[in-house]
This record gives sequence, C-alpha cells and structure tokens, in this order.
Amino acid sequence: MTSAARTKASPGVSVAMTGSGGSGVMTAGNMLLEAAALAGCYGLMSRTSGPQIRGGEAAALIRLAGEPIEGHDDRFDLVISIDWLNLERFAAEIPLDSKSIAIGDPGQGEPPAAMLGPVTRRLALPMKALAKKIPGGRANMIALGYVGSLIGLPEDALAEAVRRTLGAEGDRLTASLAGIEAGRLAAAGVDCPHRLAPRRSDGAKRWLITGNEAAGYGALKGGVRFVAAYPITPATEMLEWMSPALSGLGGVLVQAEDELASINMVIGASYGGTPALTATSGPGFALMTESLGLAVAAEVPIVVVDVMRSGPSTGIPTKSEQADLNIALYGVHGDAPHVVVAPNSVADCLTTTHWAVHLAESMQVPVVVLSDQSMGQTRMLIDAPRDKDFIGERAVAAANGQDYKRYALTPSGVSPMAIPGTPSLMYTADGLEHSERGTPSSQARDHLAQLDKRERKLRSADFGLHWAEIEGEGEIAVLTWGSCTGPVREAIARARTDGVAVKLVSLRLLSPSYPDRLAAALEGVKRVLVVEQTHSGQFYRYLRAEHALNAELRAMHRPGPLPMRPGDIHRELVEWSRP
Amino acid sequence: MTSAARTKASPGVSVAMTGSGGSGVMTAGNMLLEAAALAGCYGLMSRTSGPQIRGGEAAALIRLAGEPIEGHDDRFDLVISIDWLNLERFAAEIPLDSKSIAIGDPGQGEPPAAMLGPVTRRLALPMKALAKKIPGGRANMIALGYVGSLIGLPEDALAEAVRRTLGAEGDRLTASLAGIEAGRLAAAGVDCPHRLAPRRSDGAKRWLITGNEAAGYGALKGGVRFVAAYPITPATEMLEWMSPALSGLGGVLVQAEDELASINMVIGASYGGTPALTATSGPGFALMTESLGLAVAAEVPIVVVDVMRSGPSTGIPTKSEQADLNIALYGVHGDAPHVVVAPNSVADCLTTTHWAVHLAESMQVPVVVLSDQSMGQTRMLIDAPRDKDFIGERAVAAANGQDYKRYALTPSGVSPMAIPGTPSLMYTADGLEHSERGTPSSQARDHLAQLDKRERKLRSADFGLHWAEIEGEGEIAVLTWGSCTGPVREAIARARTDGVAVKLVSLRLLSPSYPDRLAAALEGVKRVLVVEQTHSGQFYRYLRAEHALNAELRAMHRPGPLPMRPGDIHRELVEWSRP
Amino acid sequence: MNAPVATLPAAKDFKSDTKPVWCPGCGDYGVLTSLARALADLGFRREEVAIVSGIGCSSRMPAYTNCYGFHGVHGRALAVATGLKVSRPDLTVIAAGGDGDGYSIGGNHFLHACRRNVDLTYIVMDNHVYGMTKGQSSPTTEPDWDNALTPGGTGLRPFQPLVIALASGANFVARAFSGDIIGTADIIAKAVKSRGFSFVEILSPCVTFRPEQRDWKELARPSPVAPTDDPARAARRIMTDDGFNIGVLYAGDRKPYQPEIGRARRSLQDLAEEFAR
Amino acid sequence: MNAPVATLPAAKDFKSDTKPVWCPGCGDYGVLTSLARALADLGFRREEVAIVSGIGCSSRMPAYTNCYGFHGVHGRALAVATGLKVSRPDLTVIAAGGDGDGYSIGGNHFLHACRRNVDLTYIVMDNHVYGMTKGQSSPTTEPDWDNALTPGGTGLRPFQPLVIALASGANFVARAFSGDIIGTADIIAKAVKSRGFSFVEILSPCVTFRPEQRDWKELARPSPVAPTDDPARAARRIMTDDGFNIGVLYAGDRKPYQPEIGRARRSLQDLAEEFAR
Ligand SMILES: Cc1ncc(C[n+]2csc(CCOP(=O)(O)OP(=O)(O)O)c2C)c(N)n1
Ligand SMILES: Cc1ncc(C[n+]2csc(CCOP(=O)(O)OP(=O)(O)O)c2C)c(N)n1
Ligand code: SF4
Ligand code: SF4
Ligand SMILES: [Mg+2]
Ligand SMILES: [Mg+2]
Repeated sequence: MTSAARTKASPGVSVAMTGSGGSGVMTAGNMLLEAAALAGCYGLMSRTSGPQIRGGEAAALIRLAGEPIEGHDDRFDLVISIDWLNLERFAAEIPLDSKSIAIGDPGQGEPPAAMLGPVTRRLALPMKALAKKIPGGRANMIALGYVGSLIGLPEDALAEAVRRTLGAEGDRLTASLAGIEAGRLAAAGVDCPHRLAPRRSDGAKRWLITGNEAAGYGALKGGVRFVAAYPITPATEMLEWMSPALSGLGGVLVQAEDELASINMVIGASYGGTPALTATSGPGFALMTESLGLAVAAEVPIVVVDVMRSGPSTGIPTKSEQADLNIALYGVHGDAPHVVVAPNSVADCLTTTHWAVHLAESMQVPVVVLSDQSMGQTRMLIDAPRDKDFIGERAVAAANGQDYKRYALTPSGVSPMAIPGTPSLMYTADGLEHSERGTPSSQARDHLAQLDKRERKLRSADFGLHWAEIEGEGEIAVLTWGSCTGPVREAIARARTDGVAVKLVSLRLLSPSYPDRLAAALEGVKRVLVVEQTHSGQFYRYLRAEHALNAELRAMHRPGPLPMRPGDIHRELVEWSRP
Repeated sequence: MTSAARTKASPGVSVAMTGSGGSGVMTAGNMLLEAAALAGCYGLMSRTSGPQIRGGEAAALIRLAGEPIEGHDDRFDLVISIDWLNLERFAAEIPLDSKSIAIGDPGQGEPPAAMLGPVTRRLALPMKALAKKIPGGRANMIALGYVGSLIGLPEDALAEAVRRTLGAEGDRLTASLAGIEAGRLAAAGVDCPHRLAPRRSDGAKRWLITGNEAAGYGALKGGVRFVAAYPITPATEMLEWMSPALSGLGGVLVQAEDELASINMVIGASYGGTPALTATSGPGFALMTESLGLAVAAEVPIVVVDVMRSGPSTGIPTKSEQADLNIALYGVHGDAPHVVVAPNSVADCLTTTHWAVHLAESMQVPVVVLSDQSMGQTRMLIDAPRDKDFIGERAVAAANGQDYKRYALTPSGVSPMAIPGTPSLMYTADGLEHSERGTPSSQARDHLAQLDKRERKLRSADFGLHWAEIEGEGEIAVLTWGSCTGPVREAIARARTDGVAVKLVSLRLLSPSYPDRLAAALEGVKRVLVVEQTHSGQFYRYLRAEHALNAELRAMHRPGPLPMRPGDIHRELVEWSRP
Repeated sequence: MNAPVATLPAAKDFKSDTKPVWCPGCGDYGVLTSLARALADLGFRREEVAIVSGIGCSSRMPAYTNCYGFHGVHGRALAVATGLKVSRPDLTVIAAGGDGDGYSIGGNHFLHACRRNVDLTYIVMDNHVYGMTKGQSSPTTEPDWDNALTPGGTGLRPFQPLVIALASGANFVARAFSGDIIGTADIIAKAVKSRGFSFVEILSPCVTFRPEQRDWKELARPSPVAPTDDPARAARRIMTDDGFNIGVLYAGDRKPYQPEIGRARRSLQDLAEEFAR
Repeated sequence: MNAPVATLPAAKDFKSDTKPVWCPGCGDYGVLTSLARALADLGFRREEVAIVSGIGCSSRMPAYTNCYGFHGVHGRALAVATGLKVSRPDLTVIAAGGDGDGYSIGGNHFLHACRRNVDLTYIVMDNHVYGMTKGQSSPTTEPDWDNALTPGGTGLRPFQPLVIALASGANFVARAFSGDIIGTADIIAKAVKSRGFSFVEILSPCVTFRPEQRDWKELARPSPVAPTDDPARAARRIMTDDGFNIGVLYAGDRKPYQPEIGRARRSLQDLAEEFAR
C-alpha cells in the first residue's frame, strides 16, 4: 500500500484558507462552498480558530468533490494563507504532504517552517497588494478567485456565489467581484493537479446545511413545538436556528436560566402534550441526568440532543469527541431504561433527530441524541432529504368511563397517556415509584412491575431498519457510530480498491442494545474493528457489555480534538487483513 | 436439600417487633440489641415503616446470634405485634413459615391472615392489659421482656440495656423495668425453640454502629476535615453524625443550598489543602456529576459517598438498591477516569471510606463510595475495628526555584500539588484542557498527554489487598459487591454444609477495573455466579465490559426494596452445582 | 371519578381519595382544604387545573387533589410549571411546595420565575424546616434553631422570600396562614385570578419537627394595610413587619410572558427553502 | 516567577504572562488591571490570594493574574470560593465572573452566598450578554435586545443584581465601571477589606456583541451620595438610579460566617467511645 494509492482513492480537492483576525477567510470559504454547489459539486466546510474569543487566527477547512463526501480527507491539497500569523497552531489540523501546494502572500512574511516542511511547491500571490488596487478590495476575495480558478470552478459559479452572499448590488459586491476576477487572472497559467470533476448534473436538489440545522429541522419535522435550552457551544447554533423557525410554526423556544430548568421545562411541556426537546453539550447534559431519570420514571417523552465536544469537564469546547457515550447510556441513577441514538452524518442529523422524536413519543421515554461538534458545525452539501415516515404518535388516553390507570401494565409496556384538559382522566405523574394508578408505592411488587414495564417498552419495540447502517460484505467488518462513520466509509472504499472487502456496520441505536440484530448483521464476520473517537474505548466496552459478539474484536479509539482520518482507519484495516 | 437443612445452617434468632404509630417498637428493638450486646452476642437491627412521615406503622427487624452475622436471615422466628394495624404492608419484608411463632395481643384484633398464613404457632400476650397495671407502663416494654426471655437473653442484660438507654433513674426507668419484668413473667414456662447460644466471652471489644456512622468515622480517620452537603435520605444520618464530630476535631460541616453547591464547596476546600467529602444519594449524586468531572480534570481529590436507595428518580427513598453503579462508574461526561469503591458490610463502611480518602488524596482524584440504605441504616454489633494503615498522603509541591508545572507529566501520573499560600507556586487549577503548566490548550498533543496522565494515575496504582474480599476455594465462585456480600457469604456457608465448595470474591474496587487481579482470583474457577441488587444487571454488564472472564457466567440480579436473602442465593448455588 | 361532570365540582371534589402521608396536625392539610375551596370558588373543572410540585412533605400536594398533577424532582417545580403553562396557556397551572424545595435547591428558578412572570401561581408551604428529611434547617429557619445537622443552628440570616419575590419581579405577593382555611382560600383564589406570576407564601406549621409552630395561630393576623402596587413600598412593609401579617401584600400589573402559541405562519416547506441549493 | 519575593509585589506583578483570550477593547482588561492594582495597594503577597471563577470570557480572569487560581465549571464559582474560604480563613478569596455565570446559572449560589456572608469578595463583570457563547441575552440584558436565540429580545424584566444582593444579605455592595481603572481598583480594595460577603458589580463592556456599550464611558459617573449602612435606603437608591451611579452603595457590619477551624477539642478516640459496647 503506497501513499500514492491512498491519494488516488480519495475523491475531491481539499483546501484550507487561513488568516489572522478579520481576514475574512470564513466568508471566502463559504463562498467557495456555495460556488461548488452551483457547479454541481458536493462539499463541506468546517472552521477552526485560535483561543481568542473573536479576531484571532482562523481557518476554513474545505473539501469539494464531484461525488458525495462526508468528512475531511487525510491531508490538504491546497493551503492558502492571507497571512501566516500563528498558523502553526493549526499544524495538526491541516496535514500537508509533498503533493500539497502552499499559497502565500510574499508581503506577509515567512510561513512557519514546521508546518510547511513537507510541502515542495509554493506559490506566491500578493493578495494584499492586488486587493489594494481595487476600491474597497479585500485580500480574501483575491484568494477566493485564485483558488476557485486553480481547482477548476467555473467563473460564473464563483461570481454567482458572491452575489448570493452579498446581494444583487452595492459597493461591497462590486469590490468582491473585482477581487475574485483579479484572483482568477493571477491564477491563469498556473498548473494545478488538484482539480474538481463534477459528476452530477441530474438536476436533483441539494441542501447546504449544518448538522445542527439538520437536527433542528428533523426535530420540527418530528413534531417538536416546544424547546427550552441554555446556550452552550457547540449546541447553540442548533437552538439559534430553531428559535425563529419554531415561532414561525406556532411553537416556542424558551431560554432557560440553566440546564436544570431547561430539561424540566421540556418535561412540563411534554406532560402537557407538546412534543418537546432540549439541546446541550456535555457539561449541560451532566446537569440534566437527574431529571432524565424523572422522565423515565414518570414516562414523559422528551428528546435531549447532546452535541458532544471534547471532555472531560469544560475540556475543549470547540472541538469534537464521542466521549459522552458513557454518560448518555449509563449516566442516570437507578435502573432507568431510556433510548440513545446517534446520527452518523450531517444529513443523518435530520433523519435521526426526527426518528428520535418518533421514538420518544411512541414509547413515552426520554431519547438522547448524540450528535457532535464535527457534524453539528460542519456545513455540507447533501442530497435533499427524502421523506421518512416516522410518525411520532403518542398513545393518548380517552375517557372511557373506566378507572384510569396512567401506568397500566400493558403487554407492550406503553400505557395511554392522558393529556391535561381531558375530563375524567386526572392523574399525577410521579417520579416516586408508583402503582398502576400512579399512587406512590414502596411495595416490592409495584417496583418490580413498573421496572419490568419500563424495560419492556424498549425491549419489545421494533426499531425497524433505521437501527444501523449496514453496507457491503466481508470477513472483516468495521463497527462504528456517529461521525466516525464517514471516515470509516471512506477507508472501506479505499480498502476495496486494494482488494480488501470490508463490511460497514454503523449503529444508530445505541440503547437499548439490539443484540439479535447486531449478531445477524455480523453473521459470517470473523474480525471486527471497532472505531470510535474516545480516549478510553467507551464504545468498545459498551459492545462487550451489551453484546456477545463471536468475532475477534480490535479496538481503534483515539480522543479529539483532531478528526478521525480515513487514512488511519484504512491503514489499520489493511494491516489487519494481511494474513 | 430440605428446608430444614437450610434452617439448621442459619445462625441466630430473627425477631420482628411491629406496631402502629407511637407504639415504641423501635425503642424496644434497640434495647433488645443493646441487651444482646451485653450478653456477648452479635446482632443487627433495621427499621421499616409505612408511608406516613411520622407515626405510621413500623417494624424493628432484628437478628441476634452468637457469632458474627451480616444481614437478615430468609425468615423470621418470632414476630410480635403490639397491634396488627396495617401490618400486611410488611408481609414481604417479614417472611414467616411454619416454624415461626406469632405473638399478638388478644385485645388488639385479628392478625392479617395473608401474612400469618403459614404460621402454625401463635401466642397470646395481653401487652396493653399488662402495661396498664404498671403506672406509666407501656406495651413495648412488656413485649421486650417477653421476647428477651423467650430467646434466652439474661434478665440482667435486659435491665441493663434499659438502664443504658433511659439513664440511671426516673419514673420512665421504673416503669420500663417493671414492664420487662412483667413480660418475662408472662414468658415463664413458654417453650421456645428459637434461642440464642452466645459463643463469645473473650472480652474483646465490640462496637454498636450503623453503616452511615461507620462511613463517617472512617472518613474522619482518613483525615477528612471539611464536609459540605445537602440533606437526603438515607445519607442524612451520616452527615448528622459527622457534623458535631467534625467540629470536635477542628473541622467543619457546611449545609449547602443544593448538591451543586455542596460538591463545589468540597472541591474548593480540597483545592485549599483540606481533605474533603460530601455524602448524598442517587438524586443528589446525579446533580454532582458535572463537577465530578471538574475534579477529574483539575485533579482535585474529593470523596463522594452515595448511600444508594431504590431508583430511578425519586424512586423509593427509604429502601435499598445497588442501581447507582452505572452512574458512579460511567456518569461523567467525557473520558473522566475516577475511582469507585464499595464497602461490603456495615463494618467495612468504616474501612472502605477511610481507604477512599487515602486513594483520593494519594491519586488526586475523585473517589466515589457506593454504600447503600441497607448498610447505612442498619445498626449492627461488630468487632471493634482494627487500625488500617491507609495514610492519605497528598503529594504536595514545595517551592524549588523551578518553574512550577501543576500538571507535570510524571511517570506515575501524579504531580505534586501546590497548596494556596505557598510562595512561588501560584497556578490556576482548570477544568479546561490544559498544558502541564495549567494554561488552557486545545492542542491535540496536550489533550492526549493529559488524558494519558489522568488514566495513568489509576492504571499504575497499586491498590494492595483491599481491592477485594476473597474467601474459600471452589470451582464455583460467587462474584458480588457491596451489601450483597453478607447474604452471599451466608449462602456459601450453607452450601458448604451441603458439601458444595464455593469461592467468594467481593469487589471493593470497582473502578478502575483491576482485570489481572480478578483473573488471578478466579484462576481455576469454572463457573461464576454474579450476584447484585439491580433490576438490569448493571454489575454483570460492567464485568463483561471491563474484564475478560474465562468462566461461565450466570447473572442473579433483582431490584430492591426487599433485601437479598441468603436462601435464594443458596438455592441458586446448589441448583447450579448439580451435575 | 369518571362520571361525566354535569355541574361544577364542589370543594370536596377537588380532593382525591389518596390518604396524605402527612403527620396528624400538619399545616399542609389546611392548605389542601383551602386550595380545593379556592378552585371550587373560582368555578374550575378539575381537568382545567394542573398542580406541579417538587419533593418534600408539602410537595405531595398534587396527588391529594383531583386535578392533573405532576410530582417531579426536588426543586424544579417552577421549571416544569413554566414549560407546561407556556405550551398550554389554556390550563391553569399551580406550583406548590416547601421552603426547602423552593428557596434552597429551587432558589434559582424562584428568582427567574418571578422575573419571567409567566401566568402561574406559586404556593410555598413554609414551615422553616426540611420536614421530609426529618428536621434540618431550611433557608427560612431561625439562625439559632438547634438541630442534628447544624447543632446550635446555622447562624445564618433567614431568607426573605417575599422581599426576594418583589425584588425579582413577582406580580402578586401574598402571605397566608394554613390555620385560616377561608382566608387562605381567598388569597389563593386572588392569586390564581391575578395574571402573571403570583406568589403565595403560606405559614404552614410542621408539628413534628417544629412543634412550637403551633403557636403561629396566635401570631397570625390580617395585614393592617391594603395591598399596594408599589413594589418598593411593599418591600419596606414586609421588611418591617414581624412576619405574621397575612393578606395580599402586593398586586402589580406587569404583562405576563406568554409567547404566541399554536398559530403557524410558516410551513416546514418554507423552512426548507433556506437550505435548498 | 520563582525568585523569592523580598519586597511586596507591584500591581504588574499580579498579572501573569498568559495572554488573555479577550477581544481587543473588552472591558475585562480594565478589570484585570484594577484588580492587580487593588491587590498591590492592599499589600498582599501573591500567594495569599486565591481567585476563583466559573466559565465565560470574564471567568478567564484567574489565569491572567499571578495569584492562586481556580477556573471551575459554569455558575459554581461562589460555591468553590465558599469551601475554600471556610476551610482556609487565612487566604484572601475573590470570586470573579460574568452576569450569565453569576445571575443565570449561578443565581442560587449568589442568593445563598449573600445570605451566608462568608468573608469573600465577588466581582461580576456585567456586560448584559453571554460573551463566550457569542451573544445571547443574560439576565441583565434589556428586554428588547435583539439576538439570534431570542429574536426581538426576551421581553423579560432585567435582573437587578444590586437589589437582590441587598435583599439577600450581602454586607457590602458596590457598582464600578471597568473604564475607570483607579476608581474600580479603589472599590475592589474596599470590598476586599470589608469583612463578610462583598459584592462588586462592574459594568464591563462587551465590545464585540454589545458595541453600543462603548457609550458607557459617557454614562458612568460617581454616585452623588455617600454609602449608607441602611439596606432599605440603599435598595431604594439603586432602584431609582439609572444604573450608572458608581461607587460603594452599601456597607454593613453583619458578622461573617466563619466556623472555628483547626482547633480540635476531641480526638478520634473520644469519638469511638460512643460506639464501644
Ligand atoms: C436532589 C435531591 N436532594 C435532596 C433530596 C432530599 N429531600 C427531599 S425533601 C427535602 C426537603 C424538603 O423540605 P421542604 O421543601 O421545606 O418540604 P417540607 O418537607 O418541609 O414540606 C430534601 C432535602 C431530594 N429528594 N433530591
Ligand atoms: C453547564 C454549562 N452550561 C453552559 C455553558 C456554556 N457557557 C459558557 S460561558 C457561558 C455564558 C457566559 O456569560 P457570562 O457569564 O456573562 O460571561 P461573559 O462571557 O459575558 O464574560 C455559557 C452559557 C457551560 N460552559 N456550562
Ligand atoms: S414532618 Fe412536618 S411538614 Fe412533614 S408531614 Fe409531618 S408535620 Fe407536616
Ligand atoms: S466577546 Fe465580549 S466579553 Fe468576550 S472577550 Fe470579547 S468583548 Fe470581551
Ligand atoms: Mg419545609
Ligand atoms: Mg456576560
């Protein structure tokens, strides 16, 4: 396996645009992504920045391709720096190699040697100087025109992207259009091996969306009309997108005083009959687990989205990790069966959050959605989502002249729920152990009956096909979840070009465990590589605890903040498949 | 295996004294226990009561024996009821059989048939009438004298117990002494097969203590001098015992406004150099996990005692269960290695909480102690504890003219901690990921280095012999923890009389897992019965997740509120050992 | 319980058949009776009312009424009530609980509920003690009250719920005494009728852990002055009275927080437009 | 940093060499400078002082000073500070943070810290916004301030920190403005010297999310009246001023909460006696 082969298998072009505070690389990056959309490409962009709250160095990390892609590549083809200030901070996030091209402004000093070490080809682009010639001109637009041109984006797509961002007229538009034109001219004649080959022109619609927005939209589609939350990185944008959207739909978002309040507001709204959700990240989630247990015991459906960041404690708020798996699965005191699901891509944030609402409502149980910073904050071009028939129907009690038992011991475990306002079904929802009627009880038989009932709801449910993503066949499988799925899929594709057949199993349903289904999915598989972004191997332990897997297991786990790279997974697969 | 054989193997006499509000059964029960102590016996007493806050029906559940015992038997030999009001509530808690004797006051109506069904022998004792004859006499003292006499407690031990409780003189004393005398006379000539055979008269000291008091004492022995807490059943008595004790020792207990405050006060005190502890139960523990993660990340030693009760949510506050295992092990967001230990008896609450302080201080890590309601609130006669040399030494930094690195990457993972007030070592403790100096960092290398360091502290520690209790040999072993250990030990003893050899392994150290030690302890064991008091089998899952056990595993788990009974475990063992 | 209700329910119909766990003589019995009476007087049907609580003796209230009830976790009643009322403005929502639940662990929600001014009624049965956990100091306990957890007392200045409620923006503030069934029913009724956040502090003796509170019946008396709509004046009055002036002490007219609910101006399809490329 | 300190440190010595993450122009720079100056003026050695915070831009303060520091979780600074001070009365403990940290998620600890009256100084850098999470309303934000999370504003009445502090029992209450380095240093120094719980609310502009707060420098002015020791009078003054009167507004003399520490009257052996049988 040579590095050339790896590169060959890896679709598209990866570009990093960097610069210090106010250099406008994010704007340029977003325009590049918009232009790629107009040109019929797929693509994604994530952002990274230094520790400054505002105005520090920043980088737009972009990957564009003719086919759908789901994560970053192992390396970058192009890095363009409006200035090189503090860029070494991003060295680990922007891996470069001998095939990478570094573009800098000769007027802005020397690039950091350590970072650009392996790069053999450097291009000089006097961005500041070129911008100065344009009234109101800015270096980022020069960079945009230059890069767009190098990678083969059509001139009009770039111009249209600028127009869509800045509006149809105005000085800024004029200056920006002049800027990209100057950049394009500067690129003329520069030969670049990293070029896009747009494949698609079938006219099918695509969406440009972040995982946070997708999760918000999915929740609304599922019927959520009440949200209470407290801001926290990286969940805030989900809430900020939902707030006006909800009020448009006749719902509401309440900013709570803290997470203890937000989850309890959500429980109150759901008790009242309104599908309800809160979103947070690790520290806020930790504050919610007492009341998550209340929702379990009182059987109030709610959805809690945890957009994970690097932990423990405050950790690295702006970076991704999957290490809230443990607390999501096991972080509730007492035996408290609840549902944990995880989207496996930006697009899937929509579907899986929609599904989560459906599960919560139909089982009257809290559902935790484990998204993460990398999905949440990556803006991606995806195929317009198809409709899924998750219909979140709550079993609602109707007055029938009989004594109402809120917590009746039904075969499915789900008991019809009375909505306040309904005559003759008045009951008290309770976090104390209770009888079928809901009266507090400390009797062993009531405790056992209600524990059994609450477990039965989950064990007897049919989660349909959405419980996992299963692709391909092979004696080796990769078992993974969440945002690791994209890089795993890419690694598997590369392995295929090496002649190694690998099956992909990515779990969306993490709790309850679904041992029969997983065993069936792994039928015939001899070796399973378990891939996750944690330090301690939380997913691996979870698999051992909940499943009796017959295959040989190997754990591949590493913490954030760096994304999982397809190349590393590929290497592991190829090595392991050697006889 | 006949039921007679089971009964034979079961030491001592079990007595339930019951009555409705204000009947004084608790006082009588405590005196019975004191009398047993004076007579050189071992014994224990737990309490149960109806849902009323005060004044409802209640029962004192007592077991006395000539040898050390650690929990209740499967059944009761004697039940004495001052009145039968609402007694059916306790039917499941006071199992009776054909050998049981029921003693009631003929003037107080009929006993509940369902409960006394199997009982063939009933005795009538006109407690109220006898008491009436004594000025200030009370029925509970008649009951005490009667029962004490039936089971063979010496007259003077009973009288002395009353004296120790009520003081050397006074009307109440006179009436009480007259009462027990009347009871004793009434018992004269009544033949009772359930009699005590005090074995011990070696003069060795014993203690009469609850698990909550023992844990409090152990903590003080370990050096704890600061406690902050918020009341919660069943942890409150630990705090109420500690409060005056601490102030006597020059420490302090602060009543916090909530559990968020209490754990953070404890972190503040420990940061300042004072070994510190908080105690709570499930709901309060759930509120602490965010800050538990802070203590992990900032490396501040603290001890958190969770006196578990039945969950989930508010659950059954007055009853025991082991179902906070999951949240204690896994309830912290991010990868947050910390220590979880569990005492396995009332006596061990002392030693293990002492050990917990030692571990916290020497590793600069939060330690969770999982006690439970049944240990915490059982009052027991134990051998006076021997001294253990757990010396909780914190590695303290001294100014040495070098740049101080609070989070230096040492081989053990433990870095000397500067105590505020020390010149030239000023640093900022941080829950953000940080460099060795403690400066916030989002660099992958710092994150990995600190995650490794924090894990290394636990993985490289030597936990000595205290990590587990290992007794006996056999091809079958029972693997258990916490308050299940007593009943398991008794079940194993019974199995031994059946010729079945069973090894006992009870884990005190639950996290970090200690796989090599456990594997060594189970060397040669073919079958392992996993015993725990949870509904979902949390301990069983934990074992599968963290250990590669070669033996065949069988899970025996049941929820609270009823205690684990030795008979059930014994039955399981004997069945499983059949070829 | 399931017969169709032709006529409006009487006070007794607002009580459930669940036997309270309360000690004989506990002040909370009186509050239950007053609450039932107030609801009947206001002409509610039982299903129109939801009673939400936390944990404590007093927080057992919901199950003893025949309305919709929610018995949640310790300290969070106001958050649950807020979510319920904001999403279901058609319901009458009453939060009820104790001084520990409301002023200690729930203090932050108290502050912010007053400020938020959702149209709720909040009833606190203040007995200056944690009853349920068997007698520890609460925020309103006297500094020198001896108890096992803080021997000799906490030494802390008691929390002043009415002053804090006013300072944080509660729109209706009253003090009641559980021994006065009719007066308390009247105050609760006024609180429920008042729009916005209404706070009713009820002195409700804990006869078990604070038997001396039986004397409250000698001390409680109607407030000598009429309610004011000036929060500063109300605050001054409360700070200078002896804690036993009973009645409505402040009634304002601040607009409640109630976002419009249930009227969609856009569709999911409209929202999708912004993503389409 | 490790040279033995022969002479007392100057103001600059109280600043660390860690570069703040703050935006250029952020008000918090001024607070840092004032704090360093106050500590120098009071003649502290750096190791005698501990600065404790929660999470937020302003909560980054500890690392930028050269004292002992504790940067904990969001909203819990006062609890950490309380534990530290009660167990280590020899240290000077200062808690610092933002309006979100202190009045929203930390509101309950604020209430109870004022009431408990431990000898702490609490500095809140109030910018009427959540800076760190990029611009949402805090409890002190104007009701009509438009932002992404609550478009058009929250509609809620702003929280009144000084009034609440007074009503809950803070022993020293002051307002400062970060642009006035010397005045703020002076107020902080007085707060630190005052025994019991001292609360200093500092108007500290967030130039990034509330650029209009640059105008505060025109508005802030010394309070026209001298500090009072009557909380009711102080409260009235604060409720009627426009929020820009700078200075010490209340200074009381309530006894701080400080249990005796470190003097054992009993031994472990004594305690064991009660269990022996
Ligand atoms: C998180 C949590 N902490 C502590 C408790 C224990 N607890 C139950 S009720 C209570 C206090 C009750 O006092 P109050 O609210 O005044 O009610 P009262 O019983 O006096 O009516 C406490 C501390 C709990 N249930 N949950
Ligand atoms: C439990 C928890 N919830 C939410 C957050 C996210 N968060 C970080 S800082 C902050 C608010 C900061 O506002 P403020 O205290 O006013 O400080 P400023 O940044 O304005 O100085 C929030 C909500 C968190 N870190 N932890
Ligand atoms: S303990 Fe006190 S508050 Fe609780 S029920 Fe009894 S009297 Fe009422
Ligand atoms: S965002 Fe505002 S508060 Fe935060 S550093 Fe920037 S200016 Fe200061
Ligand atoms: Mg109370
Ligand atoms: Mg702020």
